Amino acid sequence: MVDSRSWDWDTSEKKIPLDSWKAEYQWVEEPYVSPDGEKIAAVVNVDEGEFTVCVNGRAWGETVFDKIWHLRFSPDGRLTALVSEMGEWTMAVNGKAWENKFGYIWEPRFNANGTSIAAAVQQDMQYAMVLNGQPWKQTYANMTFFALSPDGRHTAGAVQVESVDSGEIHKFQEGSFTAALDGKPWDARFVNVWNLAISPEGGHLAAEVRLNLYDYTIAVDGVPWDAHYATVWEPVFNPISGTVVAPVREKGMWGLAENGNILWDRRFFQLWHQMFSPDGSRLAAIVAPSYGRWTVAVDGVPWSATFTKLVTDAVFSPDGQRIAALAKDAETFRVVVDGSPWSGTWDMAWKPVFSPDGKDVAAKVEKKGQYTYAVNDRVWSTSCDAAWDPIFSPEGTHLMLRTIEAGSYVRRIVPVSEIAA
Amino acid sequence: MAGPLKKEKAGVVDEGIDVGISRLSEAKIQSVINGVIESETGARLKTYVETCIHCGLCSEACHYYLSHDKDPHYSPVGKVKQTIWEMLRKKGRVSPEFIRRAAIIAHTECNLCKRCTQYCPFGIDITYLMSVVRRIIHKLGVTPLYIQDTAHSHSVTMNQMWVKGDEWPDTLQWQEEEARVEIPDLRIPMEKEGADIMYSVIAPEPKFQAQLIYQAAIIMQVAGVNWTMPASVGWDNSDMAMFTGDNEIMGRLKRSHFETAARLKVKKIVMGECGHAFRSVYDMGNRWLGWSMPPFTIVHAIEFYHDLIKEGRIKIAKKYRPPITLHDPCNVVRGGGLHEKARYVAHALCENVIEMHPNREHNYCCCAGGGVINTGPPFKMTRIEGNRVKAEQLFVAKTKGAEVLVAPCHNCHSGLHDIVHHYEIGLDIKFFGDIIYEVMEKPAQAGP
Amino acid sequence: MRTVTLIALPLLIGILLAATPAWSQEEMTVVDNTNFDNPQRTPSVFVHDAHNETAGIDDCATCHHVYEGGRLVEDESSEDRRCSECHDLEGSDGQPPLIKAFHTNCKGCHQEQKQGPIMCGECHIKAGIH
Amino acid sequence: MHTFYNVVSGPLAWIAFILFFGGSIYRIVRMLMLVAEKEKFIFTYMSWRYSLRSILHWIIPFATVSWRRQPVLTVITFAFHACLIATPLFLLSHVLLWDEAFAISWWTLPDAVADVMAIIVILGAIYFLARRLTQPDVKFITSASDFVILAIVAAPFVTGFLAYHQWLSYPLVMCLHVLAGDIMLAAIPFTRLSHMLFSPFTRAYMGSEFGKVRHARDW
Repeated sequence: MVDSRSWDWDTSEKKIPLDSWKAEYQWVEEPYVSPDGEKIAAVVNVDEGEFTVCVNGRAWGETVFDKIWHLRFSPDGRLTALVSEMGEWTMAVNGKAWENKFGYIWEPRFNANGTSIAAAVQQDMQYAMVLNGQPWKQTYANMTFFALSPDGRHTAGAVQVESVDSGEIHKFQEGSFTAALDGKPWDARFVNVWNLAISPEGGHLAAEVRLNLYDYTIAVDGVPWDAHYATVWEPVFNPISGTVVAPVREKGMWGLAENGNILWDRRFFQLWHQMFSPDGSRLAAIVAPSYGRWTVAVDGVPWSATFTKLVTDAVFSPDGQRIAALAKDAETFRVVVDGSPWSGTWDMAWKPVFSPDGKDVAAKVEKKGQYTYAVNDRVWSTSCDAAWDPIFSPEGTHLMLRTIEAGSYVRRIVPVSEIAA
Repeated sequence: MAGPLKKEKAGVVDEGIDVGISRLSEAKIQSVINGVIESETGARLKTYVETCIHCGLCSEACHYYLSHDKDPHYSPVGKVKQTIWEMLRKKGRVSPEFIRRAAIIAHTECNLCKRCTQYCPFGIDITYLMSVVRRIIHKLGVTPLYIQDTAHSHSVTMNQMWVKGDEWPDTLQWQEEEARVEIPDLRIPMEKEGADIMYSVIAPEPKFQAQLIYQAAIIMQVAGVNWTMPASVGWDNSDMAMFTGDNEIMGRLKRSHFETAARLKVKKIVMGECGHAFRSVYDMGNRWLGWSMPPFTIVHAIEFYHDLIKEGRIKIAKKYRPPITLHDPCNVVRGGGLHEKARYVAHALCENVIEMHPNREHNYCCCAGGGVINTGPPFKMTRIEGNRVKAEQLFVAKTKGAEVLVAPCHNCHSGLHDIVHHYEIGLDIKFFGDIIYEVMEKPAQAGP
Repeated sequence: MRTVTLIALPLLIGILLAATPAWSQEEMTVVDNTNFDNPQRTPSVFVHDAHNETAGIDDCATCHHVYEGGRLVEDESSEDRRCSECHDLEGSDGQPPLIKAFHTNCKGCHQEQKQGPIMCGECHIKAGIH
Repeated sequence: MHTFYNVVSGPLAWIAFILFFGGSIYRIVRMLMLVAEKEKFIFTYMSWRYSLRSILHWIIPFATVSWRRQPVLTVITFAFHACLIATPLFLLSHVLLWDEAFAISWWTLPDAVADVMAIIVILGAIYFLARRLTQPDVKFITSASDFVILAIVAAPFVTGFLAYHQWLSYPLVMCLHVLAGDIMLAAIPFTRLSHMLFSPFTRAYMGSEFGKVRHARDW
């Protein structure tokens, strides 16, 4: 995780006016805000086919790019974007493009503490992963699913290693895909490979595989589990023990399997997004205990409250004791903590954020185009034109709220007690 | 009373079917059929089969039957008799040759358009019975080549056309650049989290019909819609796996679609003018995943245009002059009830709308849907000859003055193109988007 | 109209019976169905003396029973009265209605004796057949 | 003939009714259990409003496109089914038997009307038979069982008609009539005559799917 202790937690309010940007540029795209709240940036059009990024009112270095997209701050506060110059694409970090250029670059991703940036790249119709500017030595005719390890040192992709022409269905069914870790492919061949996971220490790679048109399982380091299933979902590594856990479908119902053995007694109409608590001791997943009803199951036991439309964005508290998630009924979202839905309903809600001690929960919420924050089911008094996720101070006493109000970006430090009961 | 097994026309060779058949044994056939019936079907199959009184009222519903001079082999219940009834009656002990015929019937002589269900006094869902046959055909590995290849594309790329990860965002940026000639500040916002809607299309759009994305972008921009398109998998809403009976891949595709919408924090999914994708997203894929209704409101292009026009967000500069006739696609009309909204849009856009009859929920199918057009060239004539009745219907509309045929569905569009061409009807075929793009008020053209 | 019929008909029949002692039981060939407004079937064939001879019935009360308060009165018979005097069409006063009384009386006995007609058409013989 | 009659109208009738009611309940319960076991999702989509909307349209002659497209069949099938159910239910002789056996009775049809209704059923059966033999799409899907169930349905009416008019050997025809009735009752739950039991359910399900989910008419 990123260390936020060095951030300014004392200044109660900082403002950056944004209205002048519009006058200065042809158009300004939607803004992004740094994790420490000090910077706000947007892709701006300088002139026909000329783009830059405006950061706190100033242009992003000297270079003007032909195209810029996917502007994002990394967790450690670096500003990144995918940029094109003279028909070549690469990643620009804080305004400076990587030296290596590619035919195309997409789906960038960061590890949690922001030390690494990875992306998929294509050069001369060959595909590879690029990590911090360095592409794999090996390239592949096709690459479909990508992963960056939690420590940021490894990348992986599902790659096609046998050439199969369109229409060669029987050759395809013999298996032309495998997974590659840091560019090095497994020996095994599969019909399909999806949703890769790299172990916390970075040495192992797990993926969903399809052995033929009908049998699915999880392969770890190229070795499929003995058990086969009607289908499977994404595997995850236990952060402590290193075992692999994945949802598996048998006889029309979903269960959870660990290294090929069924883990939970109970079966569900759906089961996915399984996640371990940070200490690896608890395991939760989003489940449908009955048809059309959704909730969270913790260690195999679903919450009694269920929801009709969607349960998403489940998250463990840092101490692993609590779980928050978002639930949707009809067209409204609610925050649910440990099975108890908050009273407030919203047109949209964002992933809940726990305080470091797990006692408080905050979430960005929206109704009728106005954004605000809810903390422990209490709503902040201000409504805003835009907002970013709330961030708890290291002691958990304050919240950093980043919003846009009346044409200005506002960074506030607000005592948690001001909003929460 | 069993009629003789209908002989296939010489020359229909499909590698998917032929190779699949060559690998079958009677034991394998039996175990697959009984396996599917025992573990994957229940009260519906049993009750439908036992309730059917063999009255033949569904015959008249089927365009194949009507187009083949009422040949009983093409009546819906006739197709059921030639497939699932026999499989059930013989407890799976059927020959590879029977399976070959069943594959051809289920995949190329039925569009799963559900019209027959509207003519059955008991509401027997013959489409469902045909889907069970397709599931068996899938499990036997006898699916026709072209559509099987499409299912493979879905499995690898999560889209229908083997569009690679880079090609999709690249195409959007290319269309964005093109459209900026017309509207300089136009954007196709990719990965814009928190937009109101996610716009999703089927892969043939970026692959062959990028101008549709261009037009959609212009419409969105002019209407001031807060929209986005994903740059990851999940952008494609199409689903041929649904039609090959590969339910596991169908579920995988739809999960990717819905979770992309969830990731982008959008409120609705708006989809292009495609019918089968609507069925997949609204009715089939969500169910397989455990959602009784889709987790996000699904807005088909017809409804989206309807709302934009009704709310005055797009204005019509000058109504479209050539008389049009409107085709009702099964998946959004019989499957989504959008026929009146389609008429509202048609009348709002065009000066003269000539109705075809029958219409609305009772319209004749295009004969391309249900994955039939996706079985490719070997079965092109099956589609065309199987829909003479549509040609006759179109011809009547033409004689009443129609010059343009509006078909708000990709499959219908392509299928009707073949019909119009083969029967020399002489109608231009357009999407609503084509006409809106043509007649809507747009900001003044950028200077030279 | 109905009340008139109800009063007039028994009167008429009574006068006829009194005036013509010759119209006696031995000439009876069908069950009198004149009480029914709109008989759906032909009158039941019933040759009184022949039937009783064949069936060995001596006691009139076997058929012409008398019930009081729901109990059969022993040693009393009712051949001097019309069945409909007790059994009206609707079956009031807890008595079986006339149709049911006839059916039960005839068919019930036939069933017990395992002899005699029990199916509709065996008694209600279509006109033109006999 | 006494014994024959008493058997068909006694124990056999009991068995027929037990099979009919018991079998009907069994079949429906089994079906619902099977739904609960394997296709529970179906319950999610059921709607009273759209079920009844659909059933109503289909039990009214000419209220659906399908009925309107087949006017002759529609007239015949509605007359056939209405008479098929009403005639035995409201026939005077049947009601009298109920009354004698269980002291229950209800409104009855004049015999002359019932006679016409029986003729309608018989003519309907002849029409269906002819349709099966001559209309190619129907002929194609016709199996031996279709003739058997048609015969099962026609037999009580043919024999009933003959018995009423006392043609041929009356006692024999009468006994056969009762036997035919027993057979038909017993056969309903266990042959495709069970469409009588299941069609309200299939109709309701499709009506619900079309109305509630697809926002379209299913008629």
